[in-house]
This record gives sequence, C-alpha cells and structure tokens, in this order.
Amino acid sequence: MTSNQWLPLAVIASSLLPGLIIFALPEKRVALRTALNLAGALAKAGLVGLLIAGVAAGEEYGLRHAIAPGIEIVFKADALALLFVTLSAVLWLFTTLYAIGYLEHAPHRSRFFGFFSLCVTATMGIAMAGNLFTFFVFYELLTLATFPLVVHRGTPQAMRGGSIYLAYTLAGGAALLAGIVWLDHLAGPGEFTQGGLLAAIPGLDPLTLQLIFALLIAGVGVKAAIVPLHGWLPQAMVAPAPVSALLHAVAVVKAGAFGIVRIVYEIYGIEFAQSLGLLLPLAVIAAVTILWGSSRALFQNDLKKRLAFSTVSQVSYIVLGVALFGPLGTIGGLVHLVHQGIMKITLFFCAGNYAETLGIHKVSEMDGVGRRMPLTTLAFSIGALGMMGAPLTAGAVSKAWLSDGASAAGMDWAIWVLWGSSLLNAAYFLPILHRAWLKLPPPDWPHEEIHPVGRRETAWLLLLPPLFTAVLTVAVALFADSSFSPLAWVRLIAEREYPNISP
Amino acid sequence: MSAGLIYAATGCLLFVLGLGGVLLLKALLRRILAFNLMGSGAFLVLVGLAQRDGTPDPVPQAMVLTGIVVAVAATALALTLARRWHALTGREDIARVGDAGSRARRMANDRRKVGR
Amino acid sequence: MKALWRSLTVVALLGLAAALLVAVLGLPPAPVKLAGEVATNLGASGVSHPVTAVLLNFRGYDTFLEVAVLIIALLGMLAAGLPPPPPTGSRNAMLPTLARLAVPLMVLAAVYLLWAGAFRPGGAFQAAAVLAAAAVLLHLAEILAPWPRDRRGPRLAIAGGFLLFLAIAAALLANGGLLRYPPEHAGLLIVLIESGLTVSLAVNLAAFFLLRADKT
Amino acid sequence: MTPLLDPLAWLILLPLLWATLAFLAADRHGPMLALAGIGGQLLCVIALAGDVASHGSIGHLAGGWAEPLGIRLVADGLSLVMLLLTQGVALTLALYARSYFSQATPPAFWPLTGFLLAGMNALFLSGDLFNLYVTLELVGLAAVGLVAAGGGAAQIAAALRYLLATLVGSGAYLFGVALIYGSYGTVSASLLGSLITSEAPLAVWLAGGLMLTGLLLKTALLPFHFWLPPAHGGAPAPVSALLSALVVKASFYLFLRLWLGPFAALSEALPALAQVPAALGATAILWGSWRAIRADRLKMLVAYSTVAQLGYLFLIFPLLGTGALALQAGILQATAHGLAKAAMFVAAGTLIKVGGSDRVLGVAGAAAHLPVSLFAFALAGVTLMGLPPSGGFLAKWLLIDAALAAGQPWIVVVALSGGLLAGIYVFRVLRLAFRRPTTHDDVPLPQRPAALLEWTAFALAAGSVLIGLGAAPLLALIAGVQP
Repeated sequence: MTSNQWLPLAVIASSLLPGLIIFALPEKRVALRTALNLAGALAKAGLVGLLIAGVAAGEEYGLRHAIAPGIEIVFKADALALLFVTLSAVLWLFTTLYAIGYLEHAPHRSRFFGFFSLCVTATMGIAMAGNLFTFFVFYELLTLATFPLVVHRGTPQAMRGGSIYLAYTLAGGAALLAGIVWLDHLAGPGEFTQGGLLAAIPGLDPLTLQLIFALLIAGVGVKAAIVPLHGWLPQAMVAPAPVSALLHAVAVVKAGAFGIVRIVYEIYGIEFAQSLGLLLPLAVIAAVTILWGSSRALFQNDLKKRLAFSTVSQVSYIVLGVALFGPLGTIGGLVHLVHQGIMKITLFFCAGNYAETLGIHKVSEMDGVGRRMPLTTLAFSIGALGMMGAPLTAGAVSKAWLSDGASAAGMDWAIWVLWGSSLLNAAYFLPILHRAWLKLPPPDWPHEEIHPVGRRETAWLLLLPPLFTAVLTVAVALFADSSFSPLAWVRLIAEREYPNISP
Repeated sequence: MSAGLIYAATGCLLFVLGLGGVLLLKALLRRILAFNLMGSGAFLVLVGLAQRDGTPDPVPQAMVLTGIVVAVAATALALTLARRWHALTGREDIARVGDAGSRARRMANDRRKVGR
Repeated sequence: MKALWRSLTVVALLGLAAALLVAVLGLPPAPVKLAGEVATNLGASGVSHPVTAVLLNFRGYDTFLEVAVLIIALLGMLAAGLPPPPPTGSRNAMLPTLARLAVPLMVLAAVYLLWAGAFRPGGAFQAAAVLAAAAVLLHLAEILAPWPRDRRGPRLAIAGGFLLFLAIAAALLANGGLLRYPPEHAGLLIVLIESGLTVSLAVNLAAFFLLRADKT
Repeated sequence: MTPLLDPLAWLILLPLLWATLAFLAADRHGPMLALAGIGGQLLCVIALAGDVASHGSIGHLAGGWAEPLGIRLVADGLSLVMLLLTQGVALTLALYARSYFSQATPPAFWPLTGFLLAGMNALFLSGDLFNLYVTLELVGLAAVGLVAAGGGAAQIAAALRYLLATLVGSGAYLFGVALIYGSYGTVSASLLGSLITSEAPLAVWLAGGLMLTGLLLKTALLPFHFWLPPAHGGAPAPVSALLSALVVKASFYLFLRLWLGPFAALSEALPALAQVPAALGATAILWGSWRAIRADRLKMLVAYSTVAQLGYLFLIFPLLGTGALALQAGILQATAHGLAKAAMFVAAGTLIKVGGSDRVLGVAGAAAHLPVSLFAFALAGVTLMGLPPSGGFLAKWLLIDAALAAGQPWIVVVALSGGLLAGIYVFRVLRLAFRRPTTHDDVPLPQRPAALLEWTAFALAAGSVLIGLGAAPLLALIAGVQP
C-alpha cells in the first residue's frame, strides 16, 4: 500500500480509532479521554496538511475496495474533498476543545465523545467518497452517529428533536438510496468524475435523469435543510452547543450541501445539468430557502432557534452558487461552504457561552451582556456582521463572488435575493447587537453558573474557540487573495471543474 | 379402477377431512386426531398411487413406516402438551391468538402468587 | 363473520378435495419404477424382505433420523413438564393377572416380529410397539412403578440403541458413505441395529406413558 | 481426507451425537457438550467450504446407493451459506445460553438444541423430498419442544399453536410428496428437476401448491404468521433467538430450493405465480412492521419484526429471472437477518433480565447502565433498517437493483418503505433507552449482567453489520449455485 492509498484511510482512522477507544473508556478517565480526543484532532490536522500539500502539487490520493461485484468502496482525496476535509478537521479541533470545557461536569461523556468522533469520521468519509455508494454509506452513518448526540440530554424536548431529525433524515436517505440504485442500474457505479459522469454517457432518457436528480437532491437536501425539507434543523437545536456546532458548521448541513455539489458537478456535470434544465429549479429552491429562512429567523426569540433559521438561509447560498452556471458562482458557493462554517460555528459557540455562563437562552435576555462578557460578544458580533456580508468579513467575500456569478449566469434576480437576505440578516442580527452592547444589564442574570475571575469572563476552554474562529472570519477575508486562503483553493477547484473557461 | 387408485382416492378425502378438522375444530384432542387423519390420507396416497398398476412397490411402504413413526412422535408430543395445558388451565382448547398468551400468563402468574 | 369464514373454508376444502380426486384418478403412469430396482439390489442388501431392505439399507438414513424424531418428542415432554404420578390403589383386580399372563406372550411376539423382519413383514418398530404396550400394561397393573425424571436406566436404553445406530453409521463412513454396508456384513449389521432399536424404541414409547414427575 | 472424517456426514452425526450424550447426562454437562459439539460442526463447515469453493457442489450417497434408489446428500454454495450461518449463530448463542441459564437451565434445553441443529444441517444437505420431510419434522418438533421449555401456561399455549401449525405444514408437504411419488416414482430432487415439465399433470401442480403452502406456513409468511409472535416472543431469549434467526430460515431455504429445483418448470410456465409469494411478502413487511411499532412488550416487538423481515425473503421470487442478483439479495438478507435477529433477541433478553420488565417502556434509561447490550440492539437495528454498511443494506441494494432490472418498481417502493418502518420500531426502543429515567433516587441501579451476555449479543450484531463489507466471498458462493 502506498502513501497515496493510506493517507485518506489515516485521515478517517484518526477520528475513528480514538472514538472506538473512547466508547470503551470508563466515565472517570477524563485525562486519557481528553488526550485521545486532542491527539486525534491534531493528528488529523497534520495528515490533512500533508494531503493539501500533495494535492496542490498534483498528487492523486485514493483507494478502492470491492465488497460485491460492481459495488466498491472508493475514497479519493481530490481538491474538492480536501476543501470539506480541511474545514471539518479544523473546526473539529476547535469544537473538541470547546466541548471539553462545555461538558466538564456533564454525565455520559464517553458516549458523547465517542459518537462525536464517529460523526467526524462519517464526515471525512462523505468528503472523500469517490462514488455515490461510498457517499451514501457515510451519509447514513452520519445520521446514525448524530442521533445519540441530539438526544444526549434525554429530556422530552431532546427526544422530540431527535425523532423529528430521524424522520426527516431517514426518509431522505431512502429517497437518496432509490436515486443512487436507479442511477447505478442505468449508468453503472456512480463514480464521481470531473466534468460529470452522466455527461459522458450518451443515449440516456432525459426525463429519467430529471427524476433521478429530484430523488438525489431530495435525499441530500434534507441534510442541507432546503425548504421544505428543513423542518428538523430548528427542532434539533435543543442539543448541547457543541452538537449544534457539529450540525450547523462541521458536519451535517455541510454534508448535505457538499452532496449537492458532488451530484451537480461530478455526477451530472454542470454543463449537462444546465442542458437538462436542472439548474434553474435548483436556483429557485435555493432562493426560496434563503428568503424563507431569513424571514423565519426574524421572529425567533430563542437565540439558538434564530441561529438555526439563519443556517437554513445561509446554507442555501452554497446551493445557489452551485446552481449558477459558470465558474464565478461555483467559486462563490464553494467558498461559502467554508465561510459559513467558520462564521456559524462562532455564533453557536457564543450562544453556548451565554447559556452556560449566564443561563441566557433568549434574545430578550441579552440586554447588556456585552458588558459582562465583552470578548464573547465581540466574537458574536464579528460572526453576525459576517452573516450580513459586512466588509472585511468572510461573508462579504462570499457574497461578492455570488453576485458576480449571478450576473455572469444571467440570473440577475438572484442578486436581489442576496441583497434581500442581507437586509433580513441585518434585521435579525442588529437588534441583538444593539441589546448586547448598548442596553443596560439587568440586576441578575437568569442563571449565572460561571463567575468572572479578573479578565476571564467565562471558562478558558469556552472562550478561546469562538475567539479563534472570529479571528479566522476576518482573516479569510483579509487574506483572501493570498495563495493559502480558502478562496485560492476554491479557484483551483473551479479551474478543474471548468477546464474550458478561465475564471 | 384398481384397488390402489381406490386407496389413493380415499387418501385424498381423508387428507382433506383431516385438514378441515385441524382448521375448523376447537377441541385440542379432536384437532390432534384430525392431524392423524391427514397423515393417514398421505400414507394411503403414497402406497395406493404407487401400486395403481397392480404391482406393489416396497419403497413407499417403507416410507409410510417411517412416516408412521414420525406421526407417532408428533402425536405423542401434541398429547403431552395438551395434557399439560389441561392440567395448567383446565381448558381443552386454545383460545384465539392475540389475548391467549397474555391471559394464560396472567393466570399462571396469579397461580404462582397464590402458591406463595 | 366467523360463520362466513367457516363456510368459505369448507368451500375451499371441498374444492381441494375435488381437484385432488380429479388429479389422482387421471394420473398417467409414473416414468420411474423403483420396485424393479429394489428387486435387483435385494441380494446386496443383507435382508430378503424388500420393505426391510428399503427401510434399513436403501433408505436407512431416513430410519436413522426417524429414531431421533422419537427421542425429540420425549425431550419435548421433559421440557414441557411431566405429569404427576397417578394415584395408586385404584387398580382393577383383573389387571395384574391379565398382565402376568399376557406380558410373556407379548415379549415372545416382539422377539418374533424382530426376527421375522428380515424376510417378511415385521421389524424393530413393530416389535418395540408390542414391548412398549407390555410395559404400559404392567404399569397399569401397578407391577411396574412409574419412572422418575432422572432415572438412569431408561435414558441409557433409549440413548444406547440410537448411539449404536450412530456408531455403525459413522464407522461405515470408512466404507465410503453414511450407512454404506459392505454387502457381506450387511445382514449382521442390520440385525445389530434392529436389536438395538427395538430396545431403544420400546423404552422410548413406554416412557411417554411411564415417565412421571417426582413425587415432591 | 479420509472418508471417515467426511465433514458433510459429520455435520449431521456430530449434533446427533452430542445431543444424545446430553440427553443421557440428564442436563448435567449440556453447555460443555454443546460448545464442543458446535465448535466441531463449525470446523466441519469450514472444511466443507473449502471443498465446495473448489468443486462447486459436493455429493454424498447415503447408504452408497445412487438415486433414485438411495438418498443423495448435496452441499453447494446455497446450503453452505446456510450451514455457516447456522453453526456460527448457534455457537454464539450457546455461549450466551450458558450464561443466561446460569441459575437453572430449562429441562432438555441442550439436547433439544442439539437435535434441532442436527435437523437443520440434515435439511440443508438433503436432496431427497421424503428425507426432507423427516428433517422438517426433526426441526419442527425440536423447536416446539424448545418453545414449551419452562412449562408455563403461556409457553404451552404458544408451543401447542406452533405445533399444530408446523404439523399442518409438514402434513401438506408430505401429501405433496406422496402425489409426486405417485406421479414420477421418485422423490429425488435432482431427478425431478428434469422430469417435471410445464406439461406436468394436475397432480404435480397440486403437489407443488400443497408443499409450498405447507412451507409458507412453517416460515410464518403472512397470513400464516399467527403462530410466530407468541412462540418467538414467549420463549426464553436464547430459544427465541435460535427460532427467529435460524429455524424459520430452514423452511424458507426449502421453499427456495423447491422453487429453483423440482418446480422450476412450473414457475416458468406460469410466471405470474411468483407474484404470490412476493405480494404476501410485501404485506408481511407492512403488517409486521406495523404490529412491531404498536407492540407493548419488547420481545413481541422483536418477534413481529421477524414477521416483517421474513417478507423481504419472498420479494425475490418475481426477480429470480435476473441472474444471480435476486438470489444473492435473498440469501444475504437471510444471513444478515439471522445474525441481527439473534443479536436483537439476546440483547432484549439481557435488557429484560437486568431491567426486570418485559415491556418496551422498561428499556427507558438503559443507555446509561447497559450500553453494550443497547449498542448491540442498535447495530442489529441498523441491519434491520437496511442502513449502510450492514448486510441488510447490501441485501436491499441488490434487491432494488434486481427489481429495477426485472422492471418491478413496486418492489423498490416496498423495500424502501419497509426500511423506514423498521426505523420507527427500532428507534422507538433506542430513543426510550436514551431517555433520562424519571426516578433515579429511590430505584437502585440494576446489577451489571455477566460480560458474556452483553458481548455475545454485540458479536452477533457486529457480524450482521460487517458482513455488508465482506460479502464478496459469500456472494460468489451463491453466484456459483446451479439450481
């Protein structure tokens, strides 16, 4: 086995093995568990670094294992896979740190971190899947591994959230499976191919392909929280904050969006999808989702629910970018895959800090919180401004490329959608910032658990991760033109997906 | 019509009669007897059909001997269970599906409690 | 509803009966005739009665499994729980006399049936059935006490006959197949098996009647 | 290898031997005899697997007589997979049962198990319709004895109902055999395969109908499922596992064998016939799942899940024309379900034994104190739902592929909705297990069960999942089957 084969496996094993060991650990072995978690996360980051260097240099990483005639588990770590892998690996590191602080005195931590690692493993599998079969295997594994996390608290609301999550995702999985097997039956193994697998096969019935497209998109659309398949996401916010981070930024919704990217670009091929007339409906659905999510967010008093609806809206930026025919839209969508993750994880970390430190769960309780927790609120503000697309934040970069992509694709209405959404974002984020910074704090916080010590407004492990990601939010914008930014990487991908058009 | 065919035809009727008995009767003992009727029907067909041209065939006769032993064993087990069932509940039939198990359970539990 | 269901069943059964009759009465002759094959190979079977030849040689494997079925039925009775011993002292005064007269004759008849099996109708199962009936008669006459659950003797007899059959079946693997008798020893081996089986089957059948729960 | 050690013959002799010895020893050395015996049987299957893999099919003339006079035993890929499943599951269950019955073993449990295994092995290896009848009775009566074990009224009622069903089933089968012998003068499955043509007389059609219906009754396919839930749900956990995982598969195997072998000409002459088992199977999936969703007791839930899962096995019949695909799907489903259902029953047994309640609600909070058993239950559930990477998933994939190839899209819909329904009843248990117990002060935490109880369940469940990743040799074995 060459290093080109074992590196992708090692990336998967770096979270799988610690996860399996953690399951077997007794609850009290805190130090060992923490060490395993961090070792896994750091090892993964290192391995991903090696992969990035290799892929940038034109190396190809991959592995195949036949489990039945015509059915193979295929891994390939191409540029697109690495975009998602890197995002998840980096955010996993932060989330692990954060979760260690967040769950310091909670029960069942072995179970929690075990499933947490499994989730990340599944995400790595999804990112590096080389065909639809492998994608599906890890996609369903992700569903199963997130369920125990969503219901972790064991409360009736958690149970309800968990059931709704399952109902949506399992049904979506069934649709996806139907589509994948149908495709497999028509066109052979659904190998992800640059330029599109189906584009290269002549004589397929367009109507069948459109039906299969609908099944596939419905399947992955559940996780991407496309309207009307988004109902689970706001319900699942009952989970602990690190799980929300996982759902909204690291793994689940990203897996759905990433699936759409793979299906459009590498199963159908963007040009072939355009010729089948699939892109316009997809763009319309994305636009509806963007506006619907934003307008629902306006009316949520529960902070995490507001953030959840915001995710519904923001993830469809990615889908919109994919559906805009042309490299500019592709770049906008793919770069938002990364940017949305960084920004949204910051917001959820902060929301978790408010809840853990002061017992704040509602927007109406946030008056003056900026004075009590200035650093957290600063991070929150940066994330929120990013979501609105304010200059010097990651959000601005995404939106600029998306707008350019929309006009290049001749879909100027999409620009209006983006602007409208930005306005709505401002309408539901600015009041929060106004309350937090400018209003006077109440005499007592709802449930103050952690008391300040000097400059430390809450536990270090809770404070540092959002600060890091807030810094990242600005950094990816400031250094967007450098050769190490997500944008640069995404341009590399776009060049490979559109060999004939230079962005 | 040869003697063999008459046996076989009788066997067919016996089999259907037995089948009807198992399906339609209630009392366990009758159902067990009806099952034996089914078996006898099969044995008659096995032997009768094979010698419908007049020449006896030892192979089905041996099979019938084997079948009889198997039927004896099955009947013995069925009677044992029926006797046990009767001893436990005083009933000669088994009640309708759904509730029977739980009702019998409850009765057994009650008896155990009383025994204590 | 229930009446409808019953009448539907009856109609279906009548239909089945009619179809079976039509099928059986109009059956063309069978293409394979085994009677001839049996007659041809009878010489190598070790016995001269064709049914016994089929039962213990040509299809001896069926018989081997059939003995297991009988043991299983007994095990099923053990599993379900044994009935309590019958009350004593209620016997009819005639019974012991009858039993004492009949049982020696029955044993004699059983031995004859076993011996006759080699060349005319008869054999181990018939002999065993007569022996078991003798045991039941003795039991009813309270000459033979019920057997407690863990009594060693009956188990030994039942298992012994079957194990003998099993040992011969296994040993004959060396000859190239399960129960593949060498023609020159077939007669002897079959007698051995049949004698063992007679004991085993007789005790097995009698046990259905005689095995009783311990007095506690 | 010397003929004395012929693994095919010893697969039948060995369980008979240890079962008889266990009977002789009056329940004293049962576990030891069983473990040694089944271990030996497993070695026999492995040895046989080597032969079958290189020769395709192994024959053995019992008594040394060729057909039609004698009985021919045959091992091919299909029987081998079933044998492998049987010995593998049985060995694990024997370990579990040893621990589960550590206080008191139901009388005759071990010898009955031995005879049951002997009957199953004999059934998988037999190529003679009448001999198959004897093996069917071996299996059926031993299974009834196991259901009766314990001797409570509920067990006896379940056993009686099961006994009557199984006797009517084998009675119908035997009558069919009688008609077949009358029509052709032989009961050799391989000879009949060439003798029976589409112009077969009415008697043969009736025989086929009676035999196959009898087997459906024994396999508990809807509408003949009525006896299964009380029998499987009421027996002690190791017995439930044995029955649900293996015994019902034996009669399914025979159904499939008859369909592919002797009666192939009939089903080809009237292709619409194949829709009958498939339609019944589809109804079974929906009805069984529904009852499992509504079940009040945990083991009834698992038992009704068996009713549903058996339905999948019969979906393959209209698809058998598409080459090996459908057969592979069916056998893989049988294998994966066997492992998963055994795991689920023994995990449920542990949950009930430790938790003290046999209701579904009794599982509440089990994730905290019985994580391994619960994880086993969940993994088994993954297989039943047909989620990747389990064996159940691969089977479903192959089934859907075959259904598309055969142009039967309704089977795709049934297979997918069956998976979703399974999701409902599996997660009904799992989400309860994650629920925080409402009273934690006054109820002392239950004692931890023996590790063996938990890990045997886990091993079976893990097997049912891993088989999805390592199915290639198994599928190759089935692809090599010539009906």
